Amino acid sequence: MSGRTEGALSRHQSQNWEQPLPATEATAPAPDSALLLVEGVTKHFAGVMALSDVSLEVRPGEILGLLGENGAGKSTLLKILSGVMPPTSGRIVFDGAEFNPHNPQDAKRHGIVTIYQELSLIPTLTVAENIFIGRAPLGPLGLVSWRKMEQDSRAIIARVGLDLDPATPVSALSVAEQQLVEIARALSLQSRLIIMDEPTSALTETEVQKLMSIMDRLRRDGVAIMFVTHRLEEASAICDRMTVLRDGRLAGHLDREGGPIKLPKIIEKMVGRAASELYARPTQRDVAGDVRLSVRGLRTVRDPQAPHAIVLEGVDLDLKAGEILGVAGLVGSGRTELARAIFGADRIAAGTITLDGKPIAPTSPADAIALGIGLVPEDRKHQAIFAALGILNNFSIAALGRYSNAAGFMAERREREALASYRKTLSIRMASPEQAIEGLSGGNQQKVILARWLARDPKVLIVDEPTRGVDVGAKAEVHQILVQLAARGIAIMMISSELPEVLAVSDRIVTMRRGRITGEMPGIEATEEKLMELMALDRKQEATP
Amino acid sequence: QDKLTILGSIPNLGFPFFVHMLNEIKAEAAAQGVNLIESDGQNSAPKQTADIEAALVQKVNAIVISPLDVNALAPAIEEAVKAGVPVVTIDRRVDGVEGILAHVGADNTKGGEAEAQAMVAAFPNGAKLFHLQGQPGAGPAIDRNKGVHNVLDPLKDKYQIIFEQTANFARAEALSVTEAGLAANGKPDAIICANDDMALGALEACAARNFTDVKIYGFDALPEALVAVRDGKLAGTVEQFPGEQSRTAVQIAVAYARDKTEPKEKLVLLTPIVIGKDNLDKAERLGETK
Amino acid sequence: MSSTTEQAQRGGINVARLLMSFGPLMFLAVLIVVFTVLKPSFIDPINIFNIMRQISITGLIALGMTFVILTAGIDLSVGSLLAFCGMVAAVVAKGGTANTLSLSTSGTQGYGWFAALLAAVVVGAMAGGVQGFAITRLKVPPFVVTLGGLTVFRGLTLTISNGGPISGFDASMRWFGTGLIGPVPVPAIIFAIAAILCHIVLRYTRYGRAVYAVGGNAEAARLSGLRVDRILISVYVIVGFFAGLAAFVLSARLNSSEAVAGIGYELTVISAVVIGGTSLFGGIGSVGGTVVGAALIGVLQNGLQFNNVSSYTQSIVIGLILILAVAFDRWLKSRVRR
Amino acid sequence: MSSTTEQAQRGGINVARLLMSFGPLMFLAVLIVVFTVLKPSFIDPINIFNIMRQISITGLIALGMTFVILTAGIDLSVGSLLAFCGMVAAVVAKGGTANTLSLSTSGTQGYGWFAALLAAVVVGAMAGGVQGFAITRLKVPPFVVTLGGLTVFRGLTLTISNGGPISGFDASMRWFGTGLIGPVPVPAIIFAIAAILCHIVLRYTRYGRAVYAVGGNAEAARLSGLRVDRILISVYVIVGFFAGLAAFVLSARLNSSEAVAGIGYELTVISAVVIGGTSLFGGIGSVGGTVVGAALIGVLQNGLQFNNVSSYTQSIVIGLILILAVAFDRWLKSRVRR
Ligand SMILES: Nc1ncnc2c1ncn2[C@@H]1O[C@H](COP(=O)(O)OP(=O)(O)OP(=O)(O)O)[C@@H](O)[C@H]1O
Ligand SMILES: Nc1ncnc2c1ncn2[C@@H]1O[C@H](COP(=O)(O)OP(=O)(O)OP(=O)(O)O)[C@@H](O)[C@H]1O
Ligand SMILES: [Mg+2]
Ligand SMILES: [Mg+2]
Repeated sequence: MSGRTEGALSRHQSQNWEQPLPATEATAPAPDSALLLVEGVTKHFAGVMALSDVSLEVRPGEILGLLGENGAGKSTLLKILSGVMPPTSGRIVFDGAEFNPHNPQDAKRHGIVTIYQELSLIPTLTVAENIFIGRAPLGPLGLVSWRKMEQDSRAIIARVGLDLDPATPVSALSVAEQQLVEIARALSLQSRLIIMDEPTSALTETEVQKLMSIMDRLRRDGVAIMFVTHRLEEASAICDRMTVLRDGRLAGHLDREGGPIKLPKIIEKMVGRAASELYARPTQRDVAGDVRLSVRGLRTVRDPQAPHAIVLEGVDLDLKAGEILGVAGLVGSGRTELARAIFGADRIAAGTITLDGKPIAPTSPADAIALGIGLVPEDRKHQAIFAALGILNNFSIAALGRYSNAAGFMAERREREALASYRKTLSIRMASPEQAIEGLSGGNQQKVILARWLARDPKVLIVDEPTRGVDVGAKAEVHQILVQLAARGIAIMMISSELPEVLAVSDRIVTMRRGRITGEMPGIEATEEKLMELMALDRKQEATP
Repeated sequence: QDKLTILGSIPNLGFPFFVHMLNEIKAEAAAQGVNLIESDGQNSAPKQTADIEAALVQKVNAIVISPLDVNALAPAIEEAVKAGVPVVTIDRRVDGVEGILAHVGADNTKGGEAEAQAMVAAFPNGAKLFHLQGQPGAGPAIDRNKGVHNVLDPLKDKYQIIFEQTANFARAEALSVTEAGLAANGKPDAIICANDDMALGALEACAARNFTDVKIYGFDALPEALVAVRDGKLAGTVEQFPGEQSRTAVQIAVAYARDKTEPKEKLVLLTPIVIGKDNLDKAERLGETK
Repeated sequence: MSSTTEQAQRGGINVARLLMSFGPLMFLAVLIVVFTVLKPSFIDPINIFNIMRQISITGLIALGMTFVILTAGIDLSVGSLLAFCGMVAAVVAKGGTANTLSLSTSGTQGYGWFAALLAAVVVGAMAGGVQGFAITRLKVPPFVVTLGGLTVFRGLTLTISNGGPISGFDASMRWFGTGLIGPVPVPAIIFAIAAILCHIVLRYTRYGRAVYAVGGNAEAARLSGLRVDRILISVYVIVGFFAGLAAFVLSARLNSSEAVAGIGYELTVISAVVIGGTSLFGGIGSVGGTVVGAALIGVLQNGLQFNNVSSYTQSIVIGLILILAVAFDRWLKSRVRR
Repeated sequence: MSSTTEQAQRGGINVARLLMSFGPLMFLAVLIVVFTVLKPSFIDPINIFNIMRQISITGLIALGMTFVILTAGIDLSVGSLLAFCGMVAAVVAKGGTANTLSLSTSGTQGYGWFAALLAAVVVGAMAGGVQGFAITRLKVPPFVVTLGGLTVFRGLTLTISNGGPISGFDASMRWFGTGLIGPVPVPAIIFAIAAILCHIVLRYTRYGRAVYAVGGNAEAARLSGLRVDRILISVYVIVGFFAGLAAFVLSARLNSSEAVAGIGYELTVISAVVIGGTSLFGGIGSVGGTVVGAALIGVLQNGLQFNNVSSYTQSIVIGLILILAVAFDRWLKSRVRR
């Protein structure tokens, strides 16, 4: 078993921060008695068949990868297991007994802990309270002991490498930090089965490695894990077995036979045909464009509402027409801050921005957009999507002026035609323009947001984590789209926490750390190792800030 | 010698009837050369109670009050009496509190009776009626309603109330309620209303249907109603002499506060009358209608 | 709301399907049938027109309130603002506060109905604008600002008129409250036109799209380049405008502007909007729903009065039916596929 | 609110810092100083106790409302429910509705104050529970359910008492409204104890933290294993309980239960909570804030009355100051680092 573990982590050995793990195989229960059995589970939503006759099993002390394209039914299955919703039919056996959780509490009682895809923290409460929700430690008199709660949570979040004041409200955290808090919370619960629905989608390499070593240790302690991710390298590195779903049906099981499960095998199961190379390395394209956007000495102010936010400490940057500039960095390196500052969404303290040689000073997104800058924000749910509105309204909202006449009336036919054409070029899978955008899979939502900006025909397009939660197929499509846009002369700045993605599409890459640019290189020369070095926090520096 | 200070408290300055009352209190206080603290109960017994409590802290020399509710204001008035402050009540009489200096009033129940009797006199052979009541639960609404029923209930056979609804003392509501009543029941012979605002609203509803011969009775003798009575649009309105009540009450209170002059009568009851076209001159506020 | 009524508004949906999909409309239909069975004269044109005239005042304000609530805001000041605008209109129409008493239509030295109307809607819109400004610039929640407005405007109204009404307008002004065009009351026509305009604005204009977007997700709207603050201010201007218009019509109808007008209207108006399916959390709703909501309340009140139900019982029945109408709608929505 | 006052509640913060960080409290302090300078007798213990007694009624309800608003709910029915519970208490205390008139304290055949109190709070809590049930099971928004409740409970109250008041309770009951313990009025003591208990419950119990969680994000709370529906129902039970308690104290104070009691209280109560920094969108707020909010309103009303400001001007000033107090708070928060 230890050999297997080494294999799983071999990719990460060089940066493994954890102490060498003691071998604990003696305590692991027999691996072949299933902890969880799912038999013929089917789930209908009004009209939609989300799951059809799915069966699988999870054994104690193993990590089962659950894979599939967007909308394949992964989250639905996990929600059924964690008591959020009942199956339409089918049987679940947990620990040898029939298991029908009526609500999340039921599942929790049985030792099933879930990290949901949509973050389920309470934004108004502190980190400590979120970790201890419903089980706050009590002091004398049976009253909640805040001190103990905060002390304990400090230790709990430290396990995932977070160093935050536990009294910080969650609303002040970045998405990545929230994700880590959620993981930390799940790990702190007594559990026999941990369900993780895309826990890594907001994380960068370092945190992912941290998480993987924790998962590995849990595995040795006999805890079973179900793990969903669209980053197949991760899955391949850590999973003992995989179950693949396609269109709500079981597409097959994959077993690690000696070595990690190979990516092409996974992709073939997922999409039903052999996959070509996943990430095409960029061919050295001819980026002869002029400098479109130029940033000099950009600084931002500390917002009293978000005291932990990174501030930019003087950023210099050039972005050429027709190029894709990848921006890499760890969580909290200030990439999002940079994007927001250029876009006029945050206040700038000092520095100049020029667009096509003319100085600009956007004080609101509306200003920036009028100048020809677009931003696809990182937090799709809170910053991009109008959940209550249909796809059409979501699509045209940034370009209302283009699809309306001088009197202010919408030119709905033109609007629909435009959407129809983007639907084709971006291959957006949707039922009708009136469909609520919430009903789309993450990847398709993301494409609608991209279409929103394409409709404005921007000079500069900033995309922040453009493929978060997007499946391999759609991810490749999004990359394709970005490359095509650049070819049309749009200057693209792509922020991504997924290094393979940065490497795959960037013509040029800059790295950021603590609000500063720390390096730059052509995409063709970059490797993960080189980038990591420029991104990583210098430990000595960190010790003496 | 310091000027005397008295509290003048009325139930709700949102209504013209009480605005007039307070104005008269103000005028009389000025005439008597005393300071006046004004209090508006804002249609809330706790608010009027609070105003009395605040006045007691300020050591007023006397209190003239038209209580929003005779029961709910009793404790506050009792407190004032206990503190040795002379209290004169206007309009509504508070029972059960010992030591109130005097009461000057024209009972709302009597007013309601007068209103109904005026209608009876106009229709000796019986009539079909609408009755628009005031805000449910409010003191004057209860009393006026009682008065009307005191007279009409024994005469049920001749005088049928075919439509009885509240319009909350409000003109707009009276208009739509009357519209509904007219549509449902056709034209009545008379409409009895618990205040003038509602009477004027009912008047608009009748006018819109060209039912000009419906006899509409109001209550309070507001100038606007008096004009309507003069023009023959309203059949009558009940006059309770709020101005005279207020002035008399202030006089009694000030006289006692100055030199402990006991009032000649502890109970000054003015008889409410119905103002019709022929006795317009009896109306207290006729002067304001020129 | 949303999908179902929007479908309906795009036409081409049969009546039964429409009734089935939008609870309040079905409830409205049932109520009309029940009241007609109880008393056939309920459905007489004269009574129907009565109802239309009655709902036109709160209905007009409810149209404006729809905009506000679509942005996840609220306006509690509308009742007081109505009184204030009505008083302003009266002062303009009569040329001062002094001549409060003459019911005669002759001899007024005022500035005529047009000036009065203009004054009412301009003052209403400006008052709304000031509140919108406080909401967006001072960052005070709409609930607080307009609750403040509720007491401030009432105080101002009472101050202008010293508590009394201002009455007696000329025939040309009164026409807006009491006139008929054919058999149809003018206020009902004004309401119908306003409702259609609002529907068009919300459904077919750029501005309407922006209102929904701001209510759906203000942060996403800002990041999509909408001037969120301006849009927020504009909806309070709109509801203020409608409060002014309603005030003018009400004054014309009553031949009087009263200081106590509009007390409690905020709740009636908000009920109409919410019963009509507009979400208090913004982004979802429609003018059609609001019209149905206003009609439901109007029919209930009129129908109960029509049957001379005691006012105590009326309160109880109205409260229960409002809850049931919405509960029924939720139940339909949870069953019917959207 | 939130962090700042919570810090304060955790103790150990100096007064100046506290004042600086929570706008309404600072405003309250300034108002007290201003009123005292204008008229030194303002600060007489008698007057202070008057104010405390005056705010105790709406204050009690506001405590319960804090729970409701923390869950992003609202309860518009509290004023009517107060009247209803008061009437129930009166019927129990007097042994029937018949003897409505006797103010004499002797010869009542009722069941005594304890039964009256019990009846008031149980009926209030049950009424709240029914509304909570409609909200969670019928999925009708709180605004609609409690707006329905507002008219239903008023109608029931009027039906019970046939419109009139029920008056005249015995001395032991009246003590709860008019009694003193030392120099302190009993209602103020009841309010203080209730506020402390609520503070402890919200801040230091798992239940209290669950209330915050549900308001912060109901779906996330459900996924975290909280019984969201039960918690939602419970907050309406709590506010109902407090409406009952307030009704009992009010009846004892006025020696009378009126059918028109509590009209408009919903807005006063919600103001107190919102001015105290509790967000209408849930999840943020505190009992301390609510107490300050209630005190701010009480001091304003009393102080203006004390200085004989005309009632119309009072309305205007109160409205403006409420807005300013909250605006000032927002401004402080946008400046001061948390
Ligand atoms: N509440 C719901 N109502 C209706 N349809 C739903 C609902 N939840 C999910 N679906 C549908 O069920 C299908 C499966 O969705 P699910 O969220 O399980 O996919 P997934 O595999 O987790 O995708 P992703 O990788 O994008 O997270 C999709 O077609 C989705 O639109
Ligand atoms: N919209 C925002 N408003 C306020 N603070 C923010 C916002 N977005 C990010 N932050 C703050 O910035 C910090 C993270 O910085 P930022 O998001 O710029 O880094 P990043 O390099 O983009 O990393 P990430 O991978 O987390 O996006 C967090 O601590 C968070 O508090
Ligand atoms: Mg999923
Ligand atoms: Mg980021």
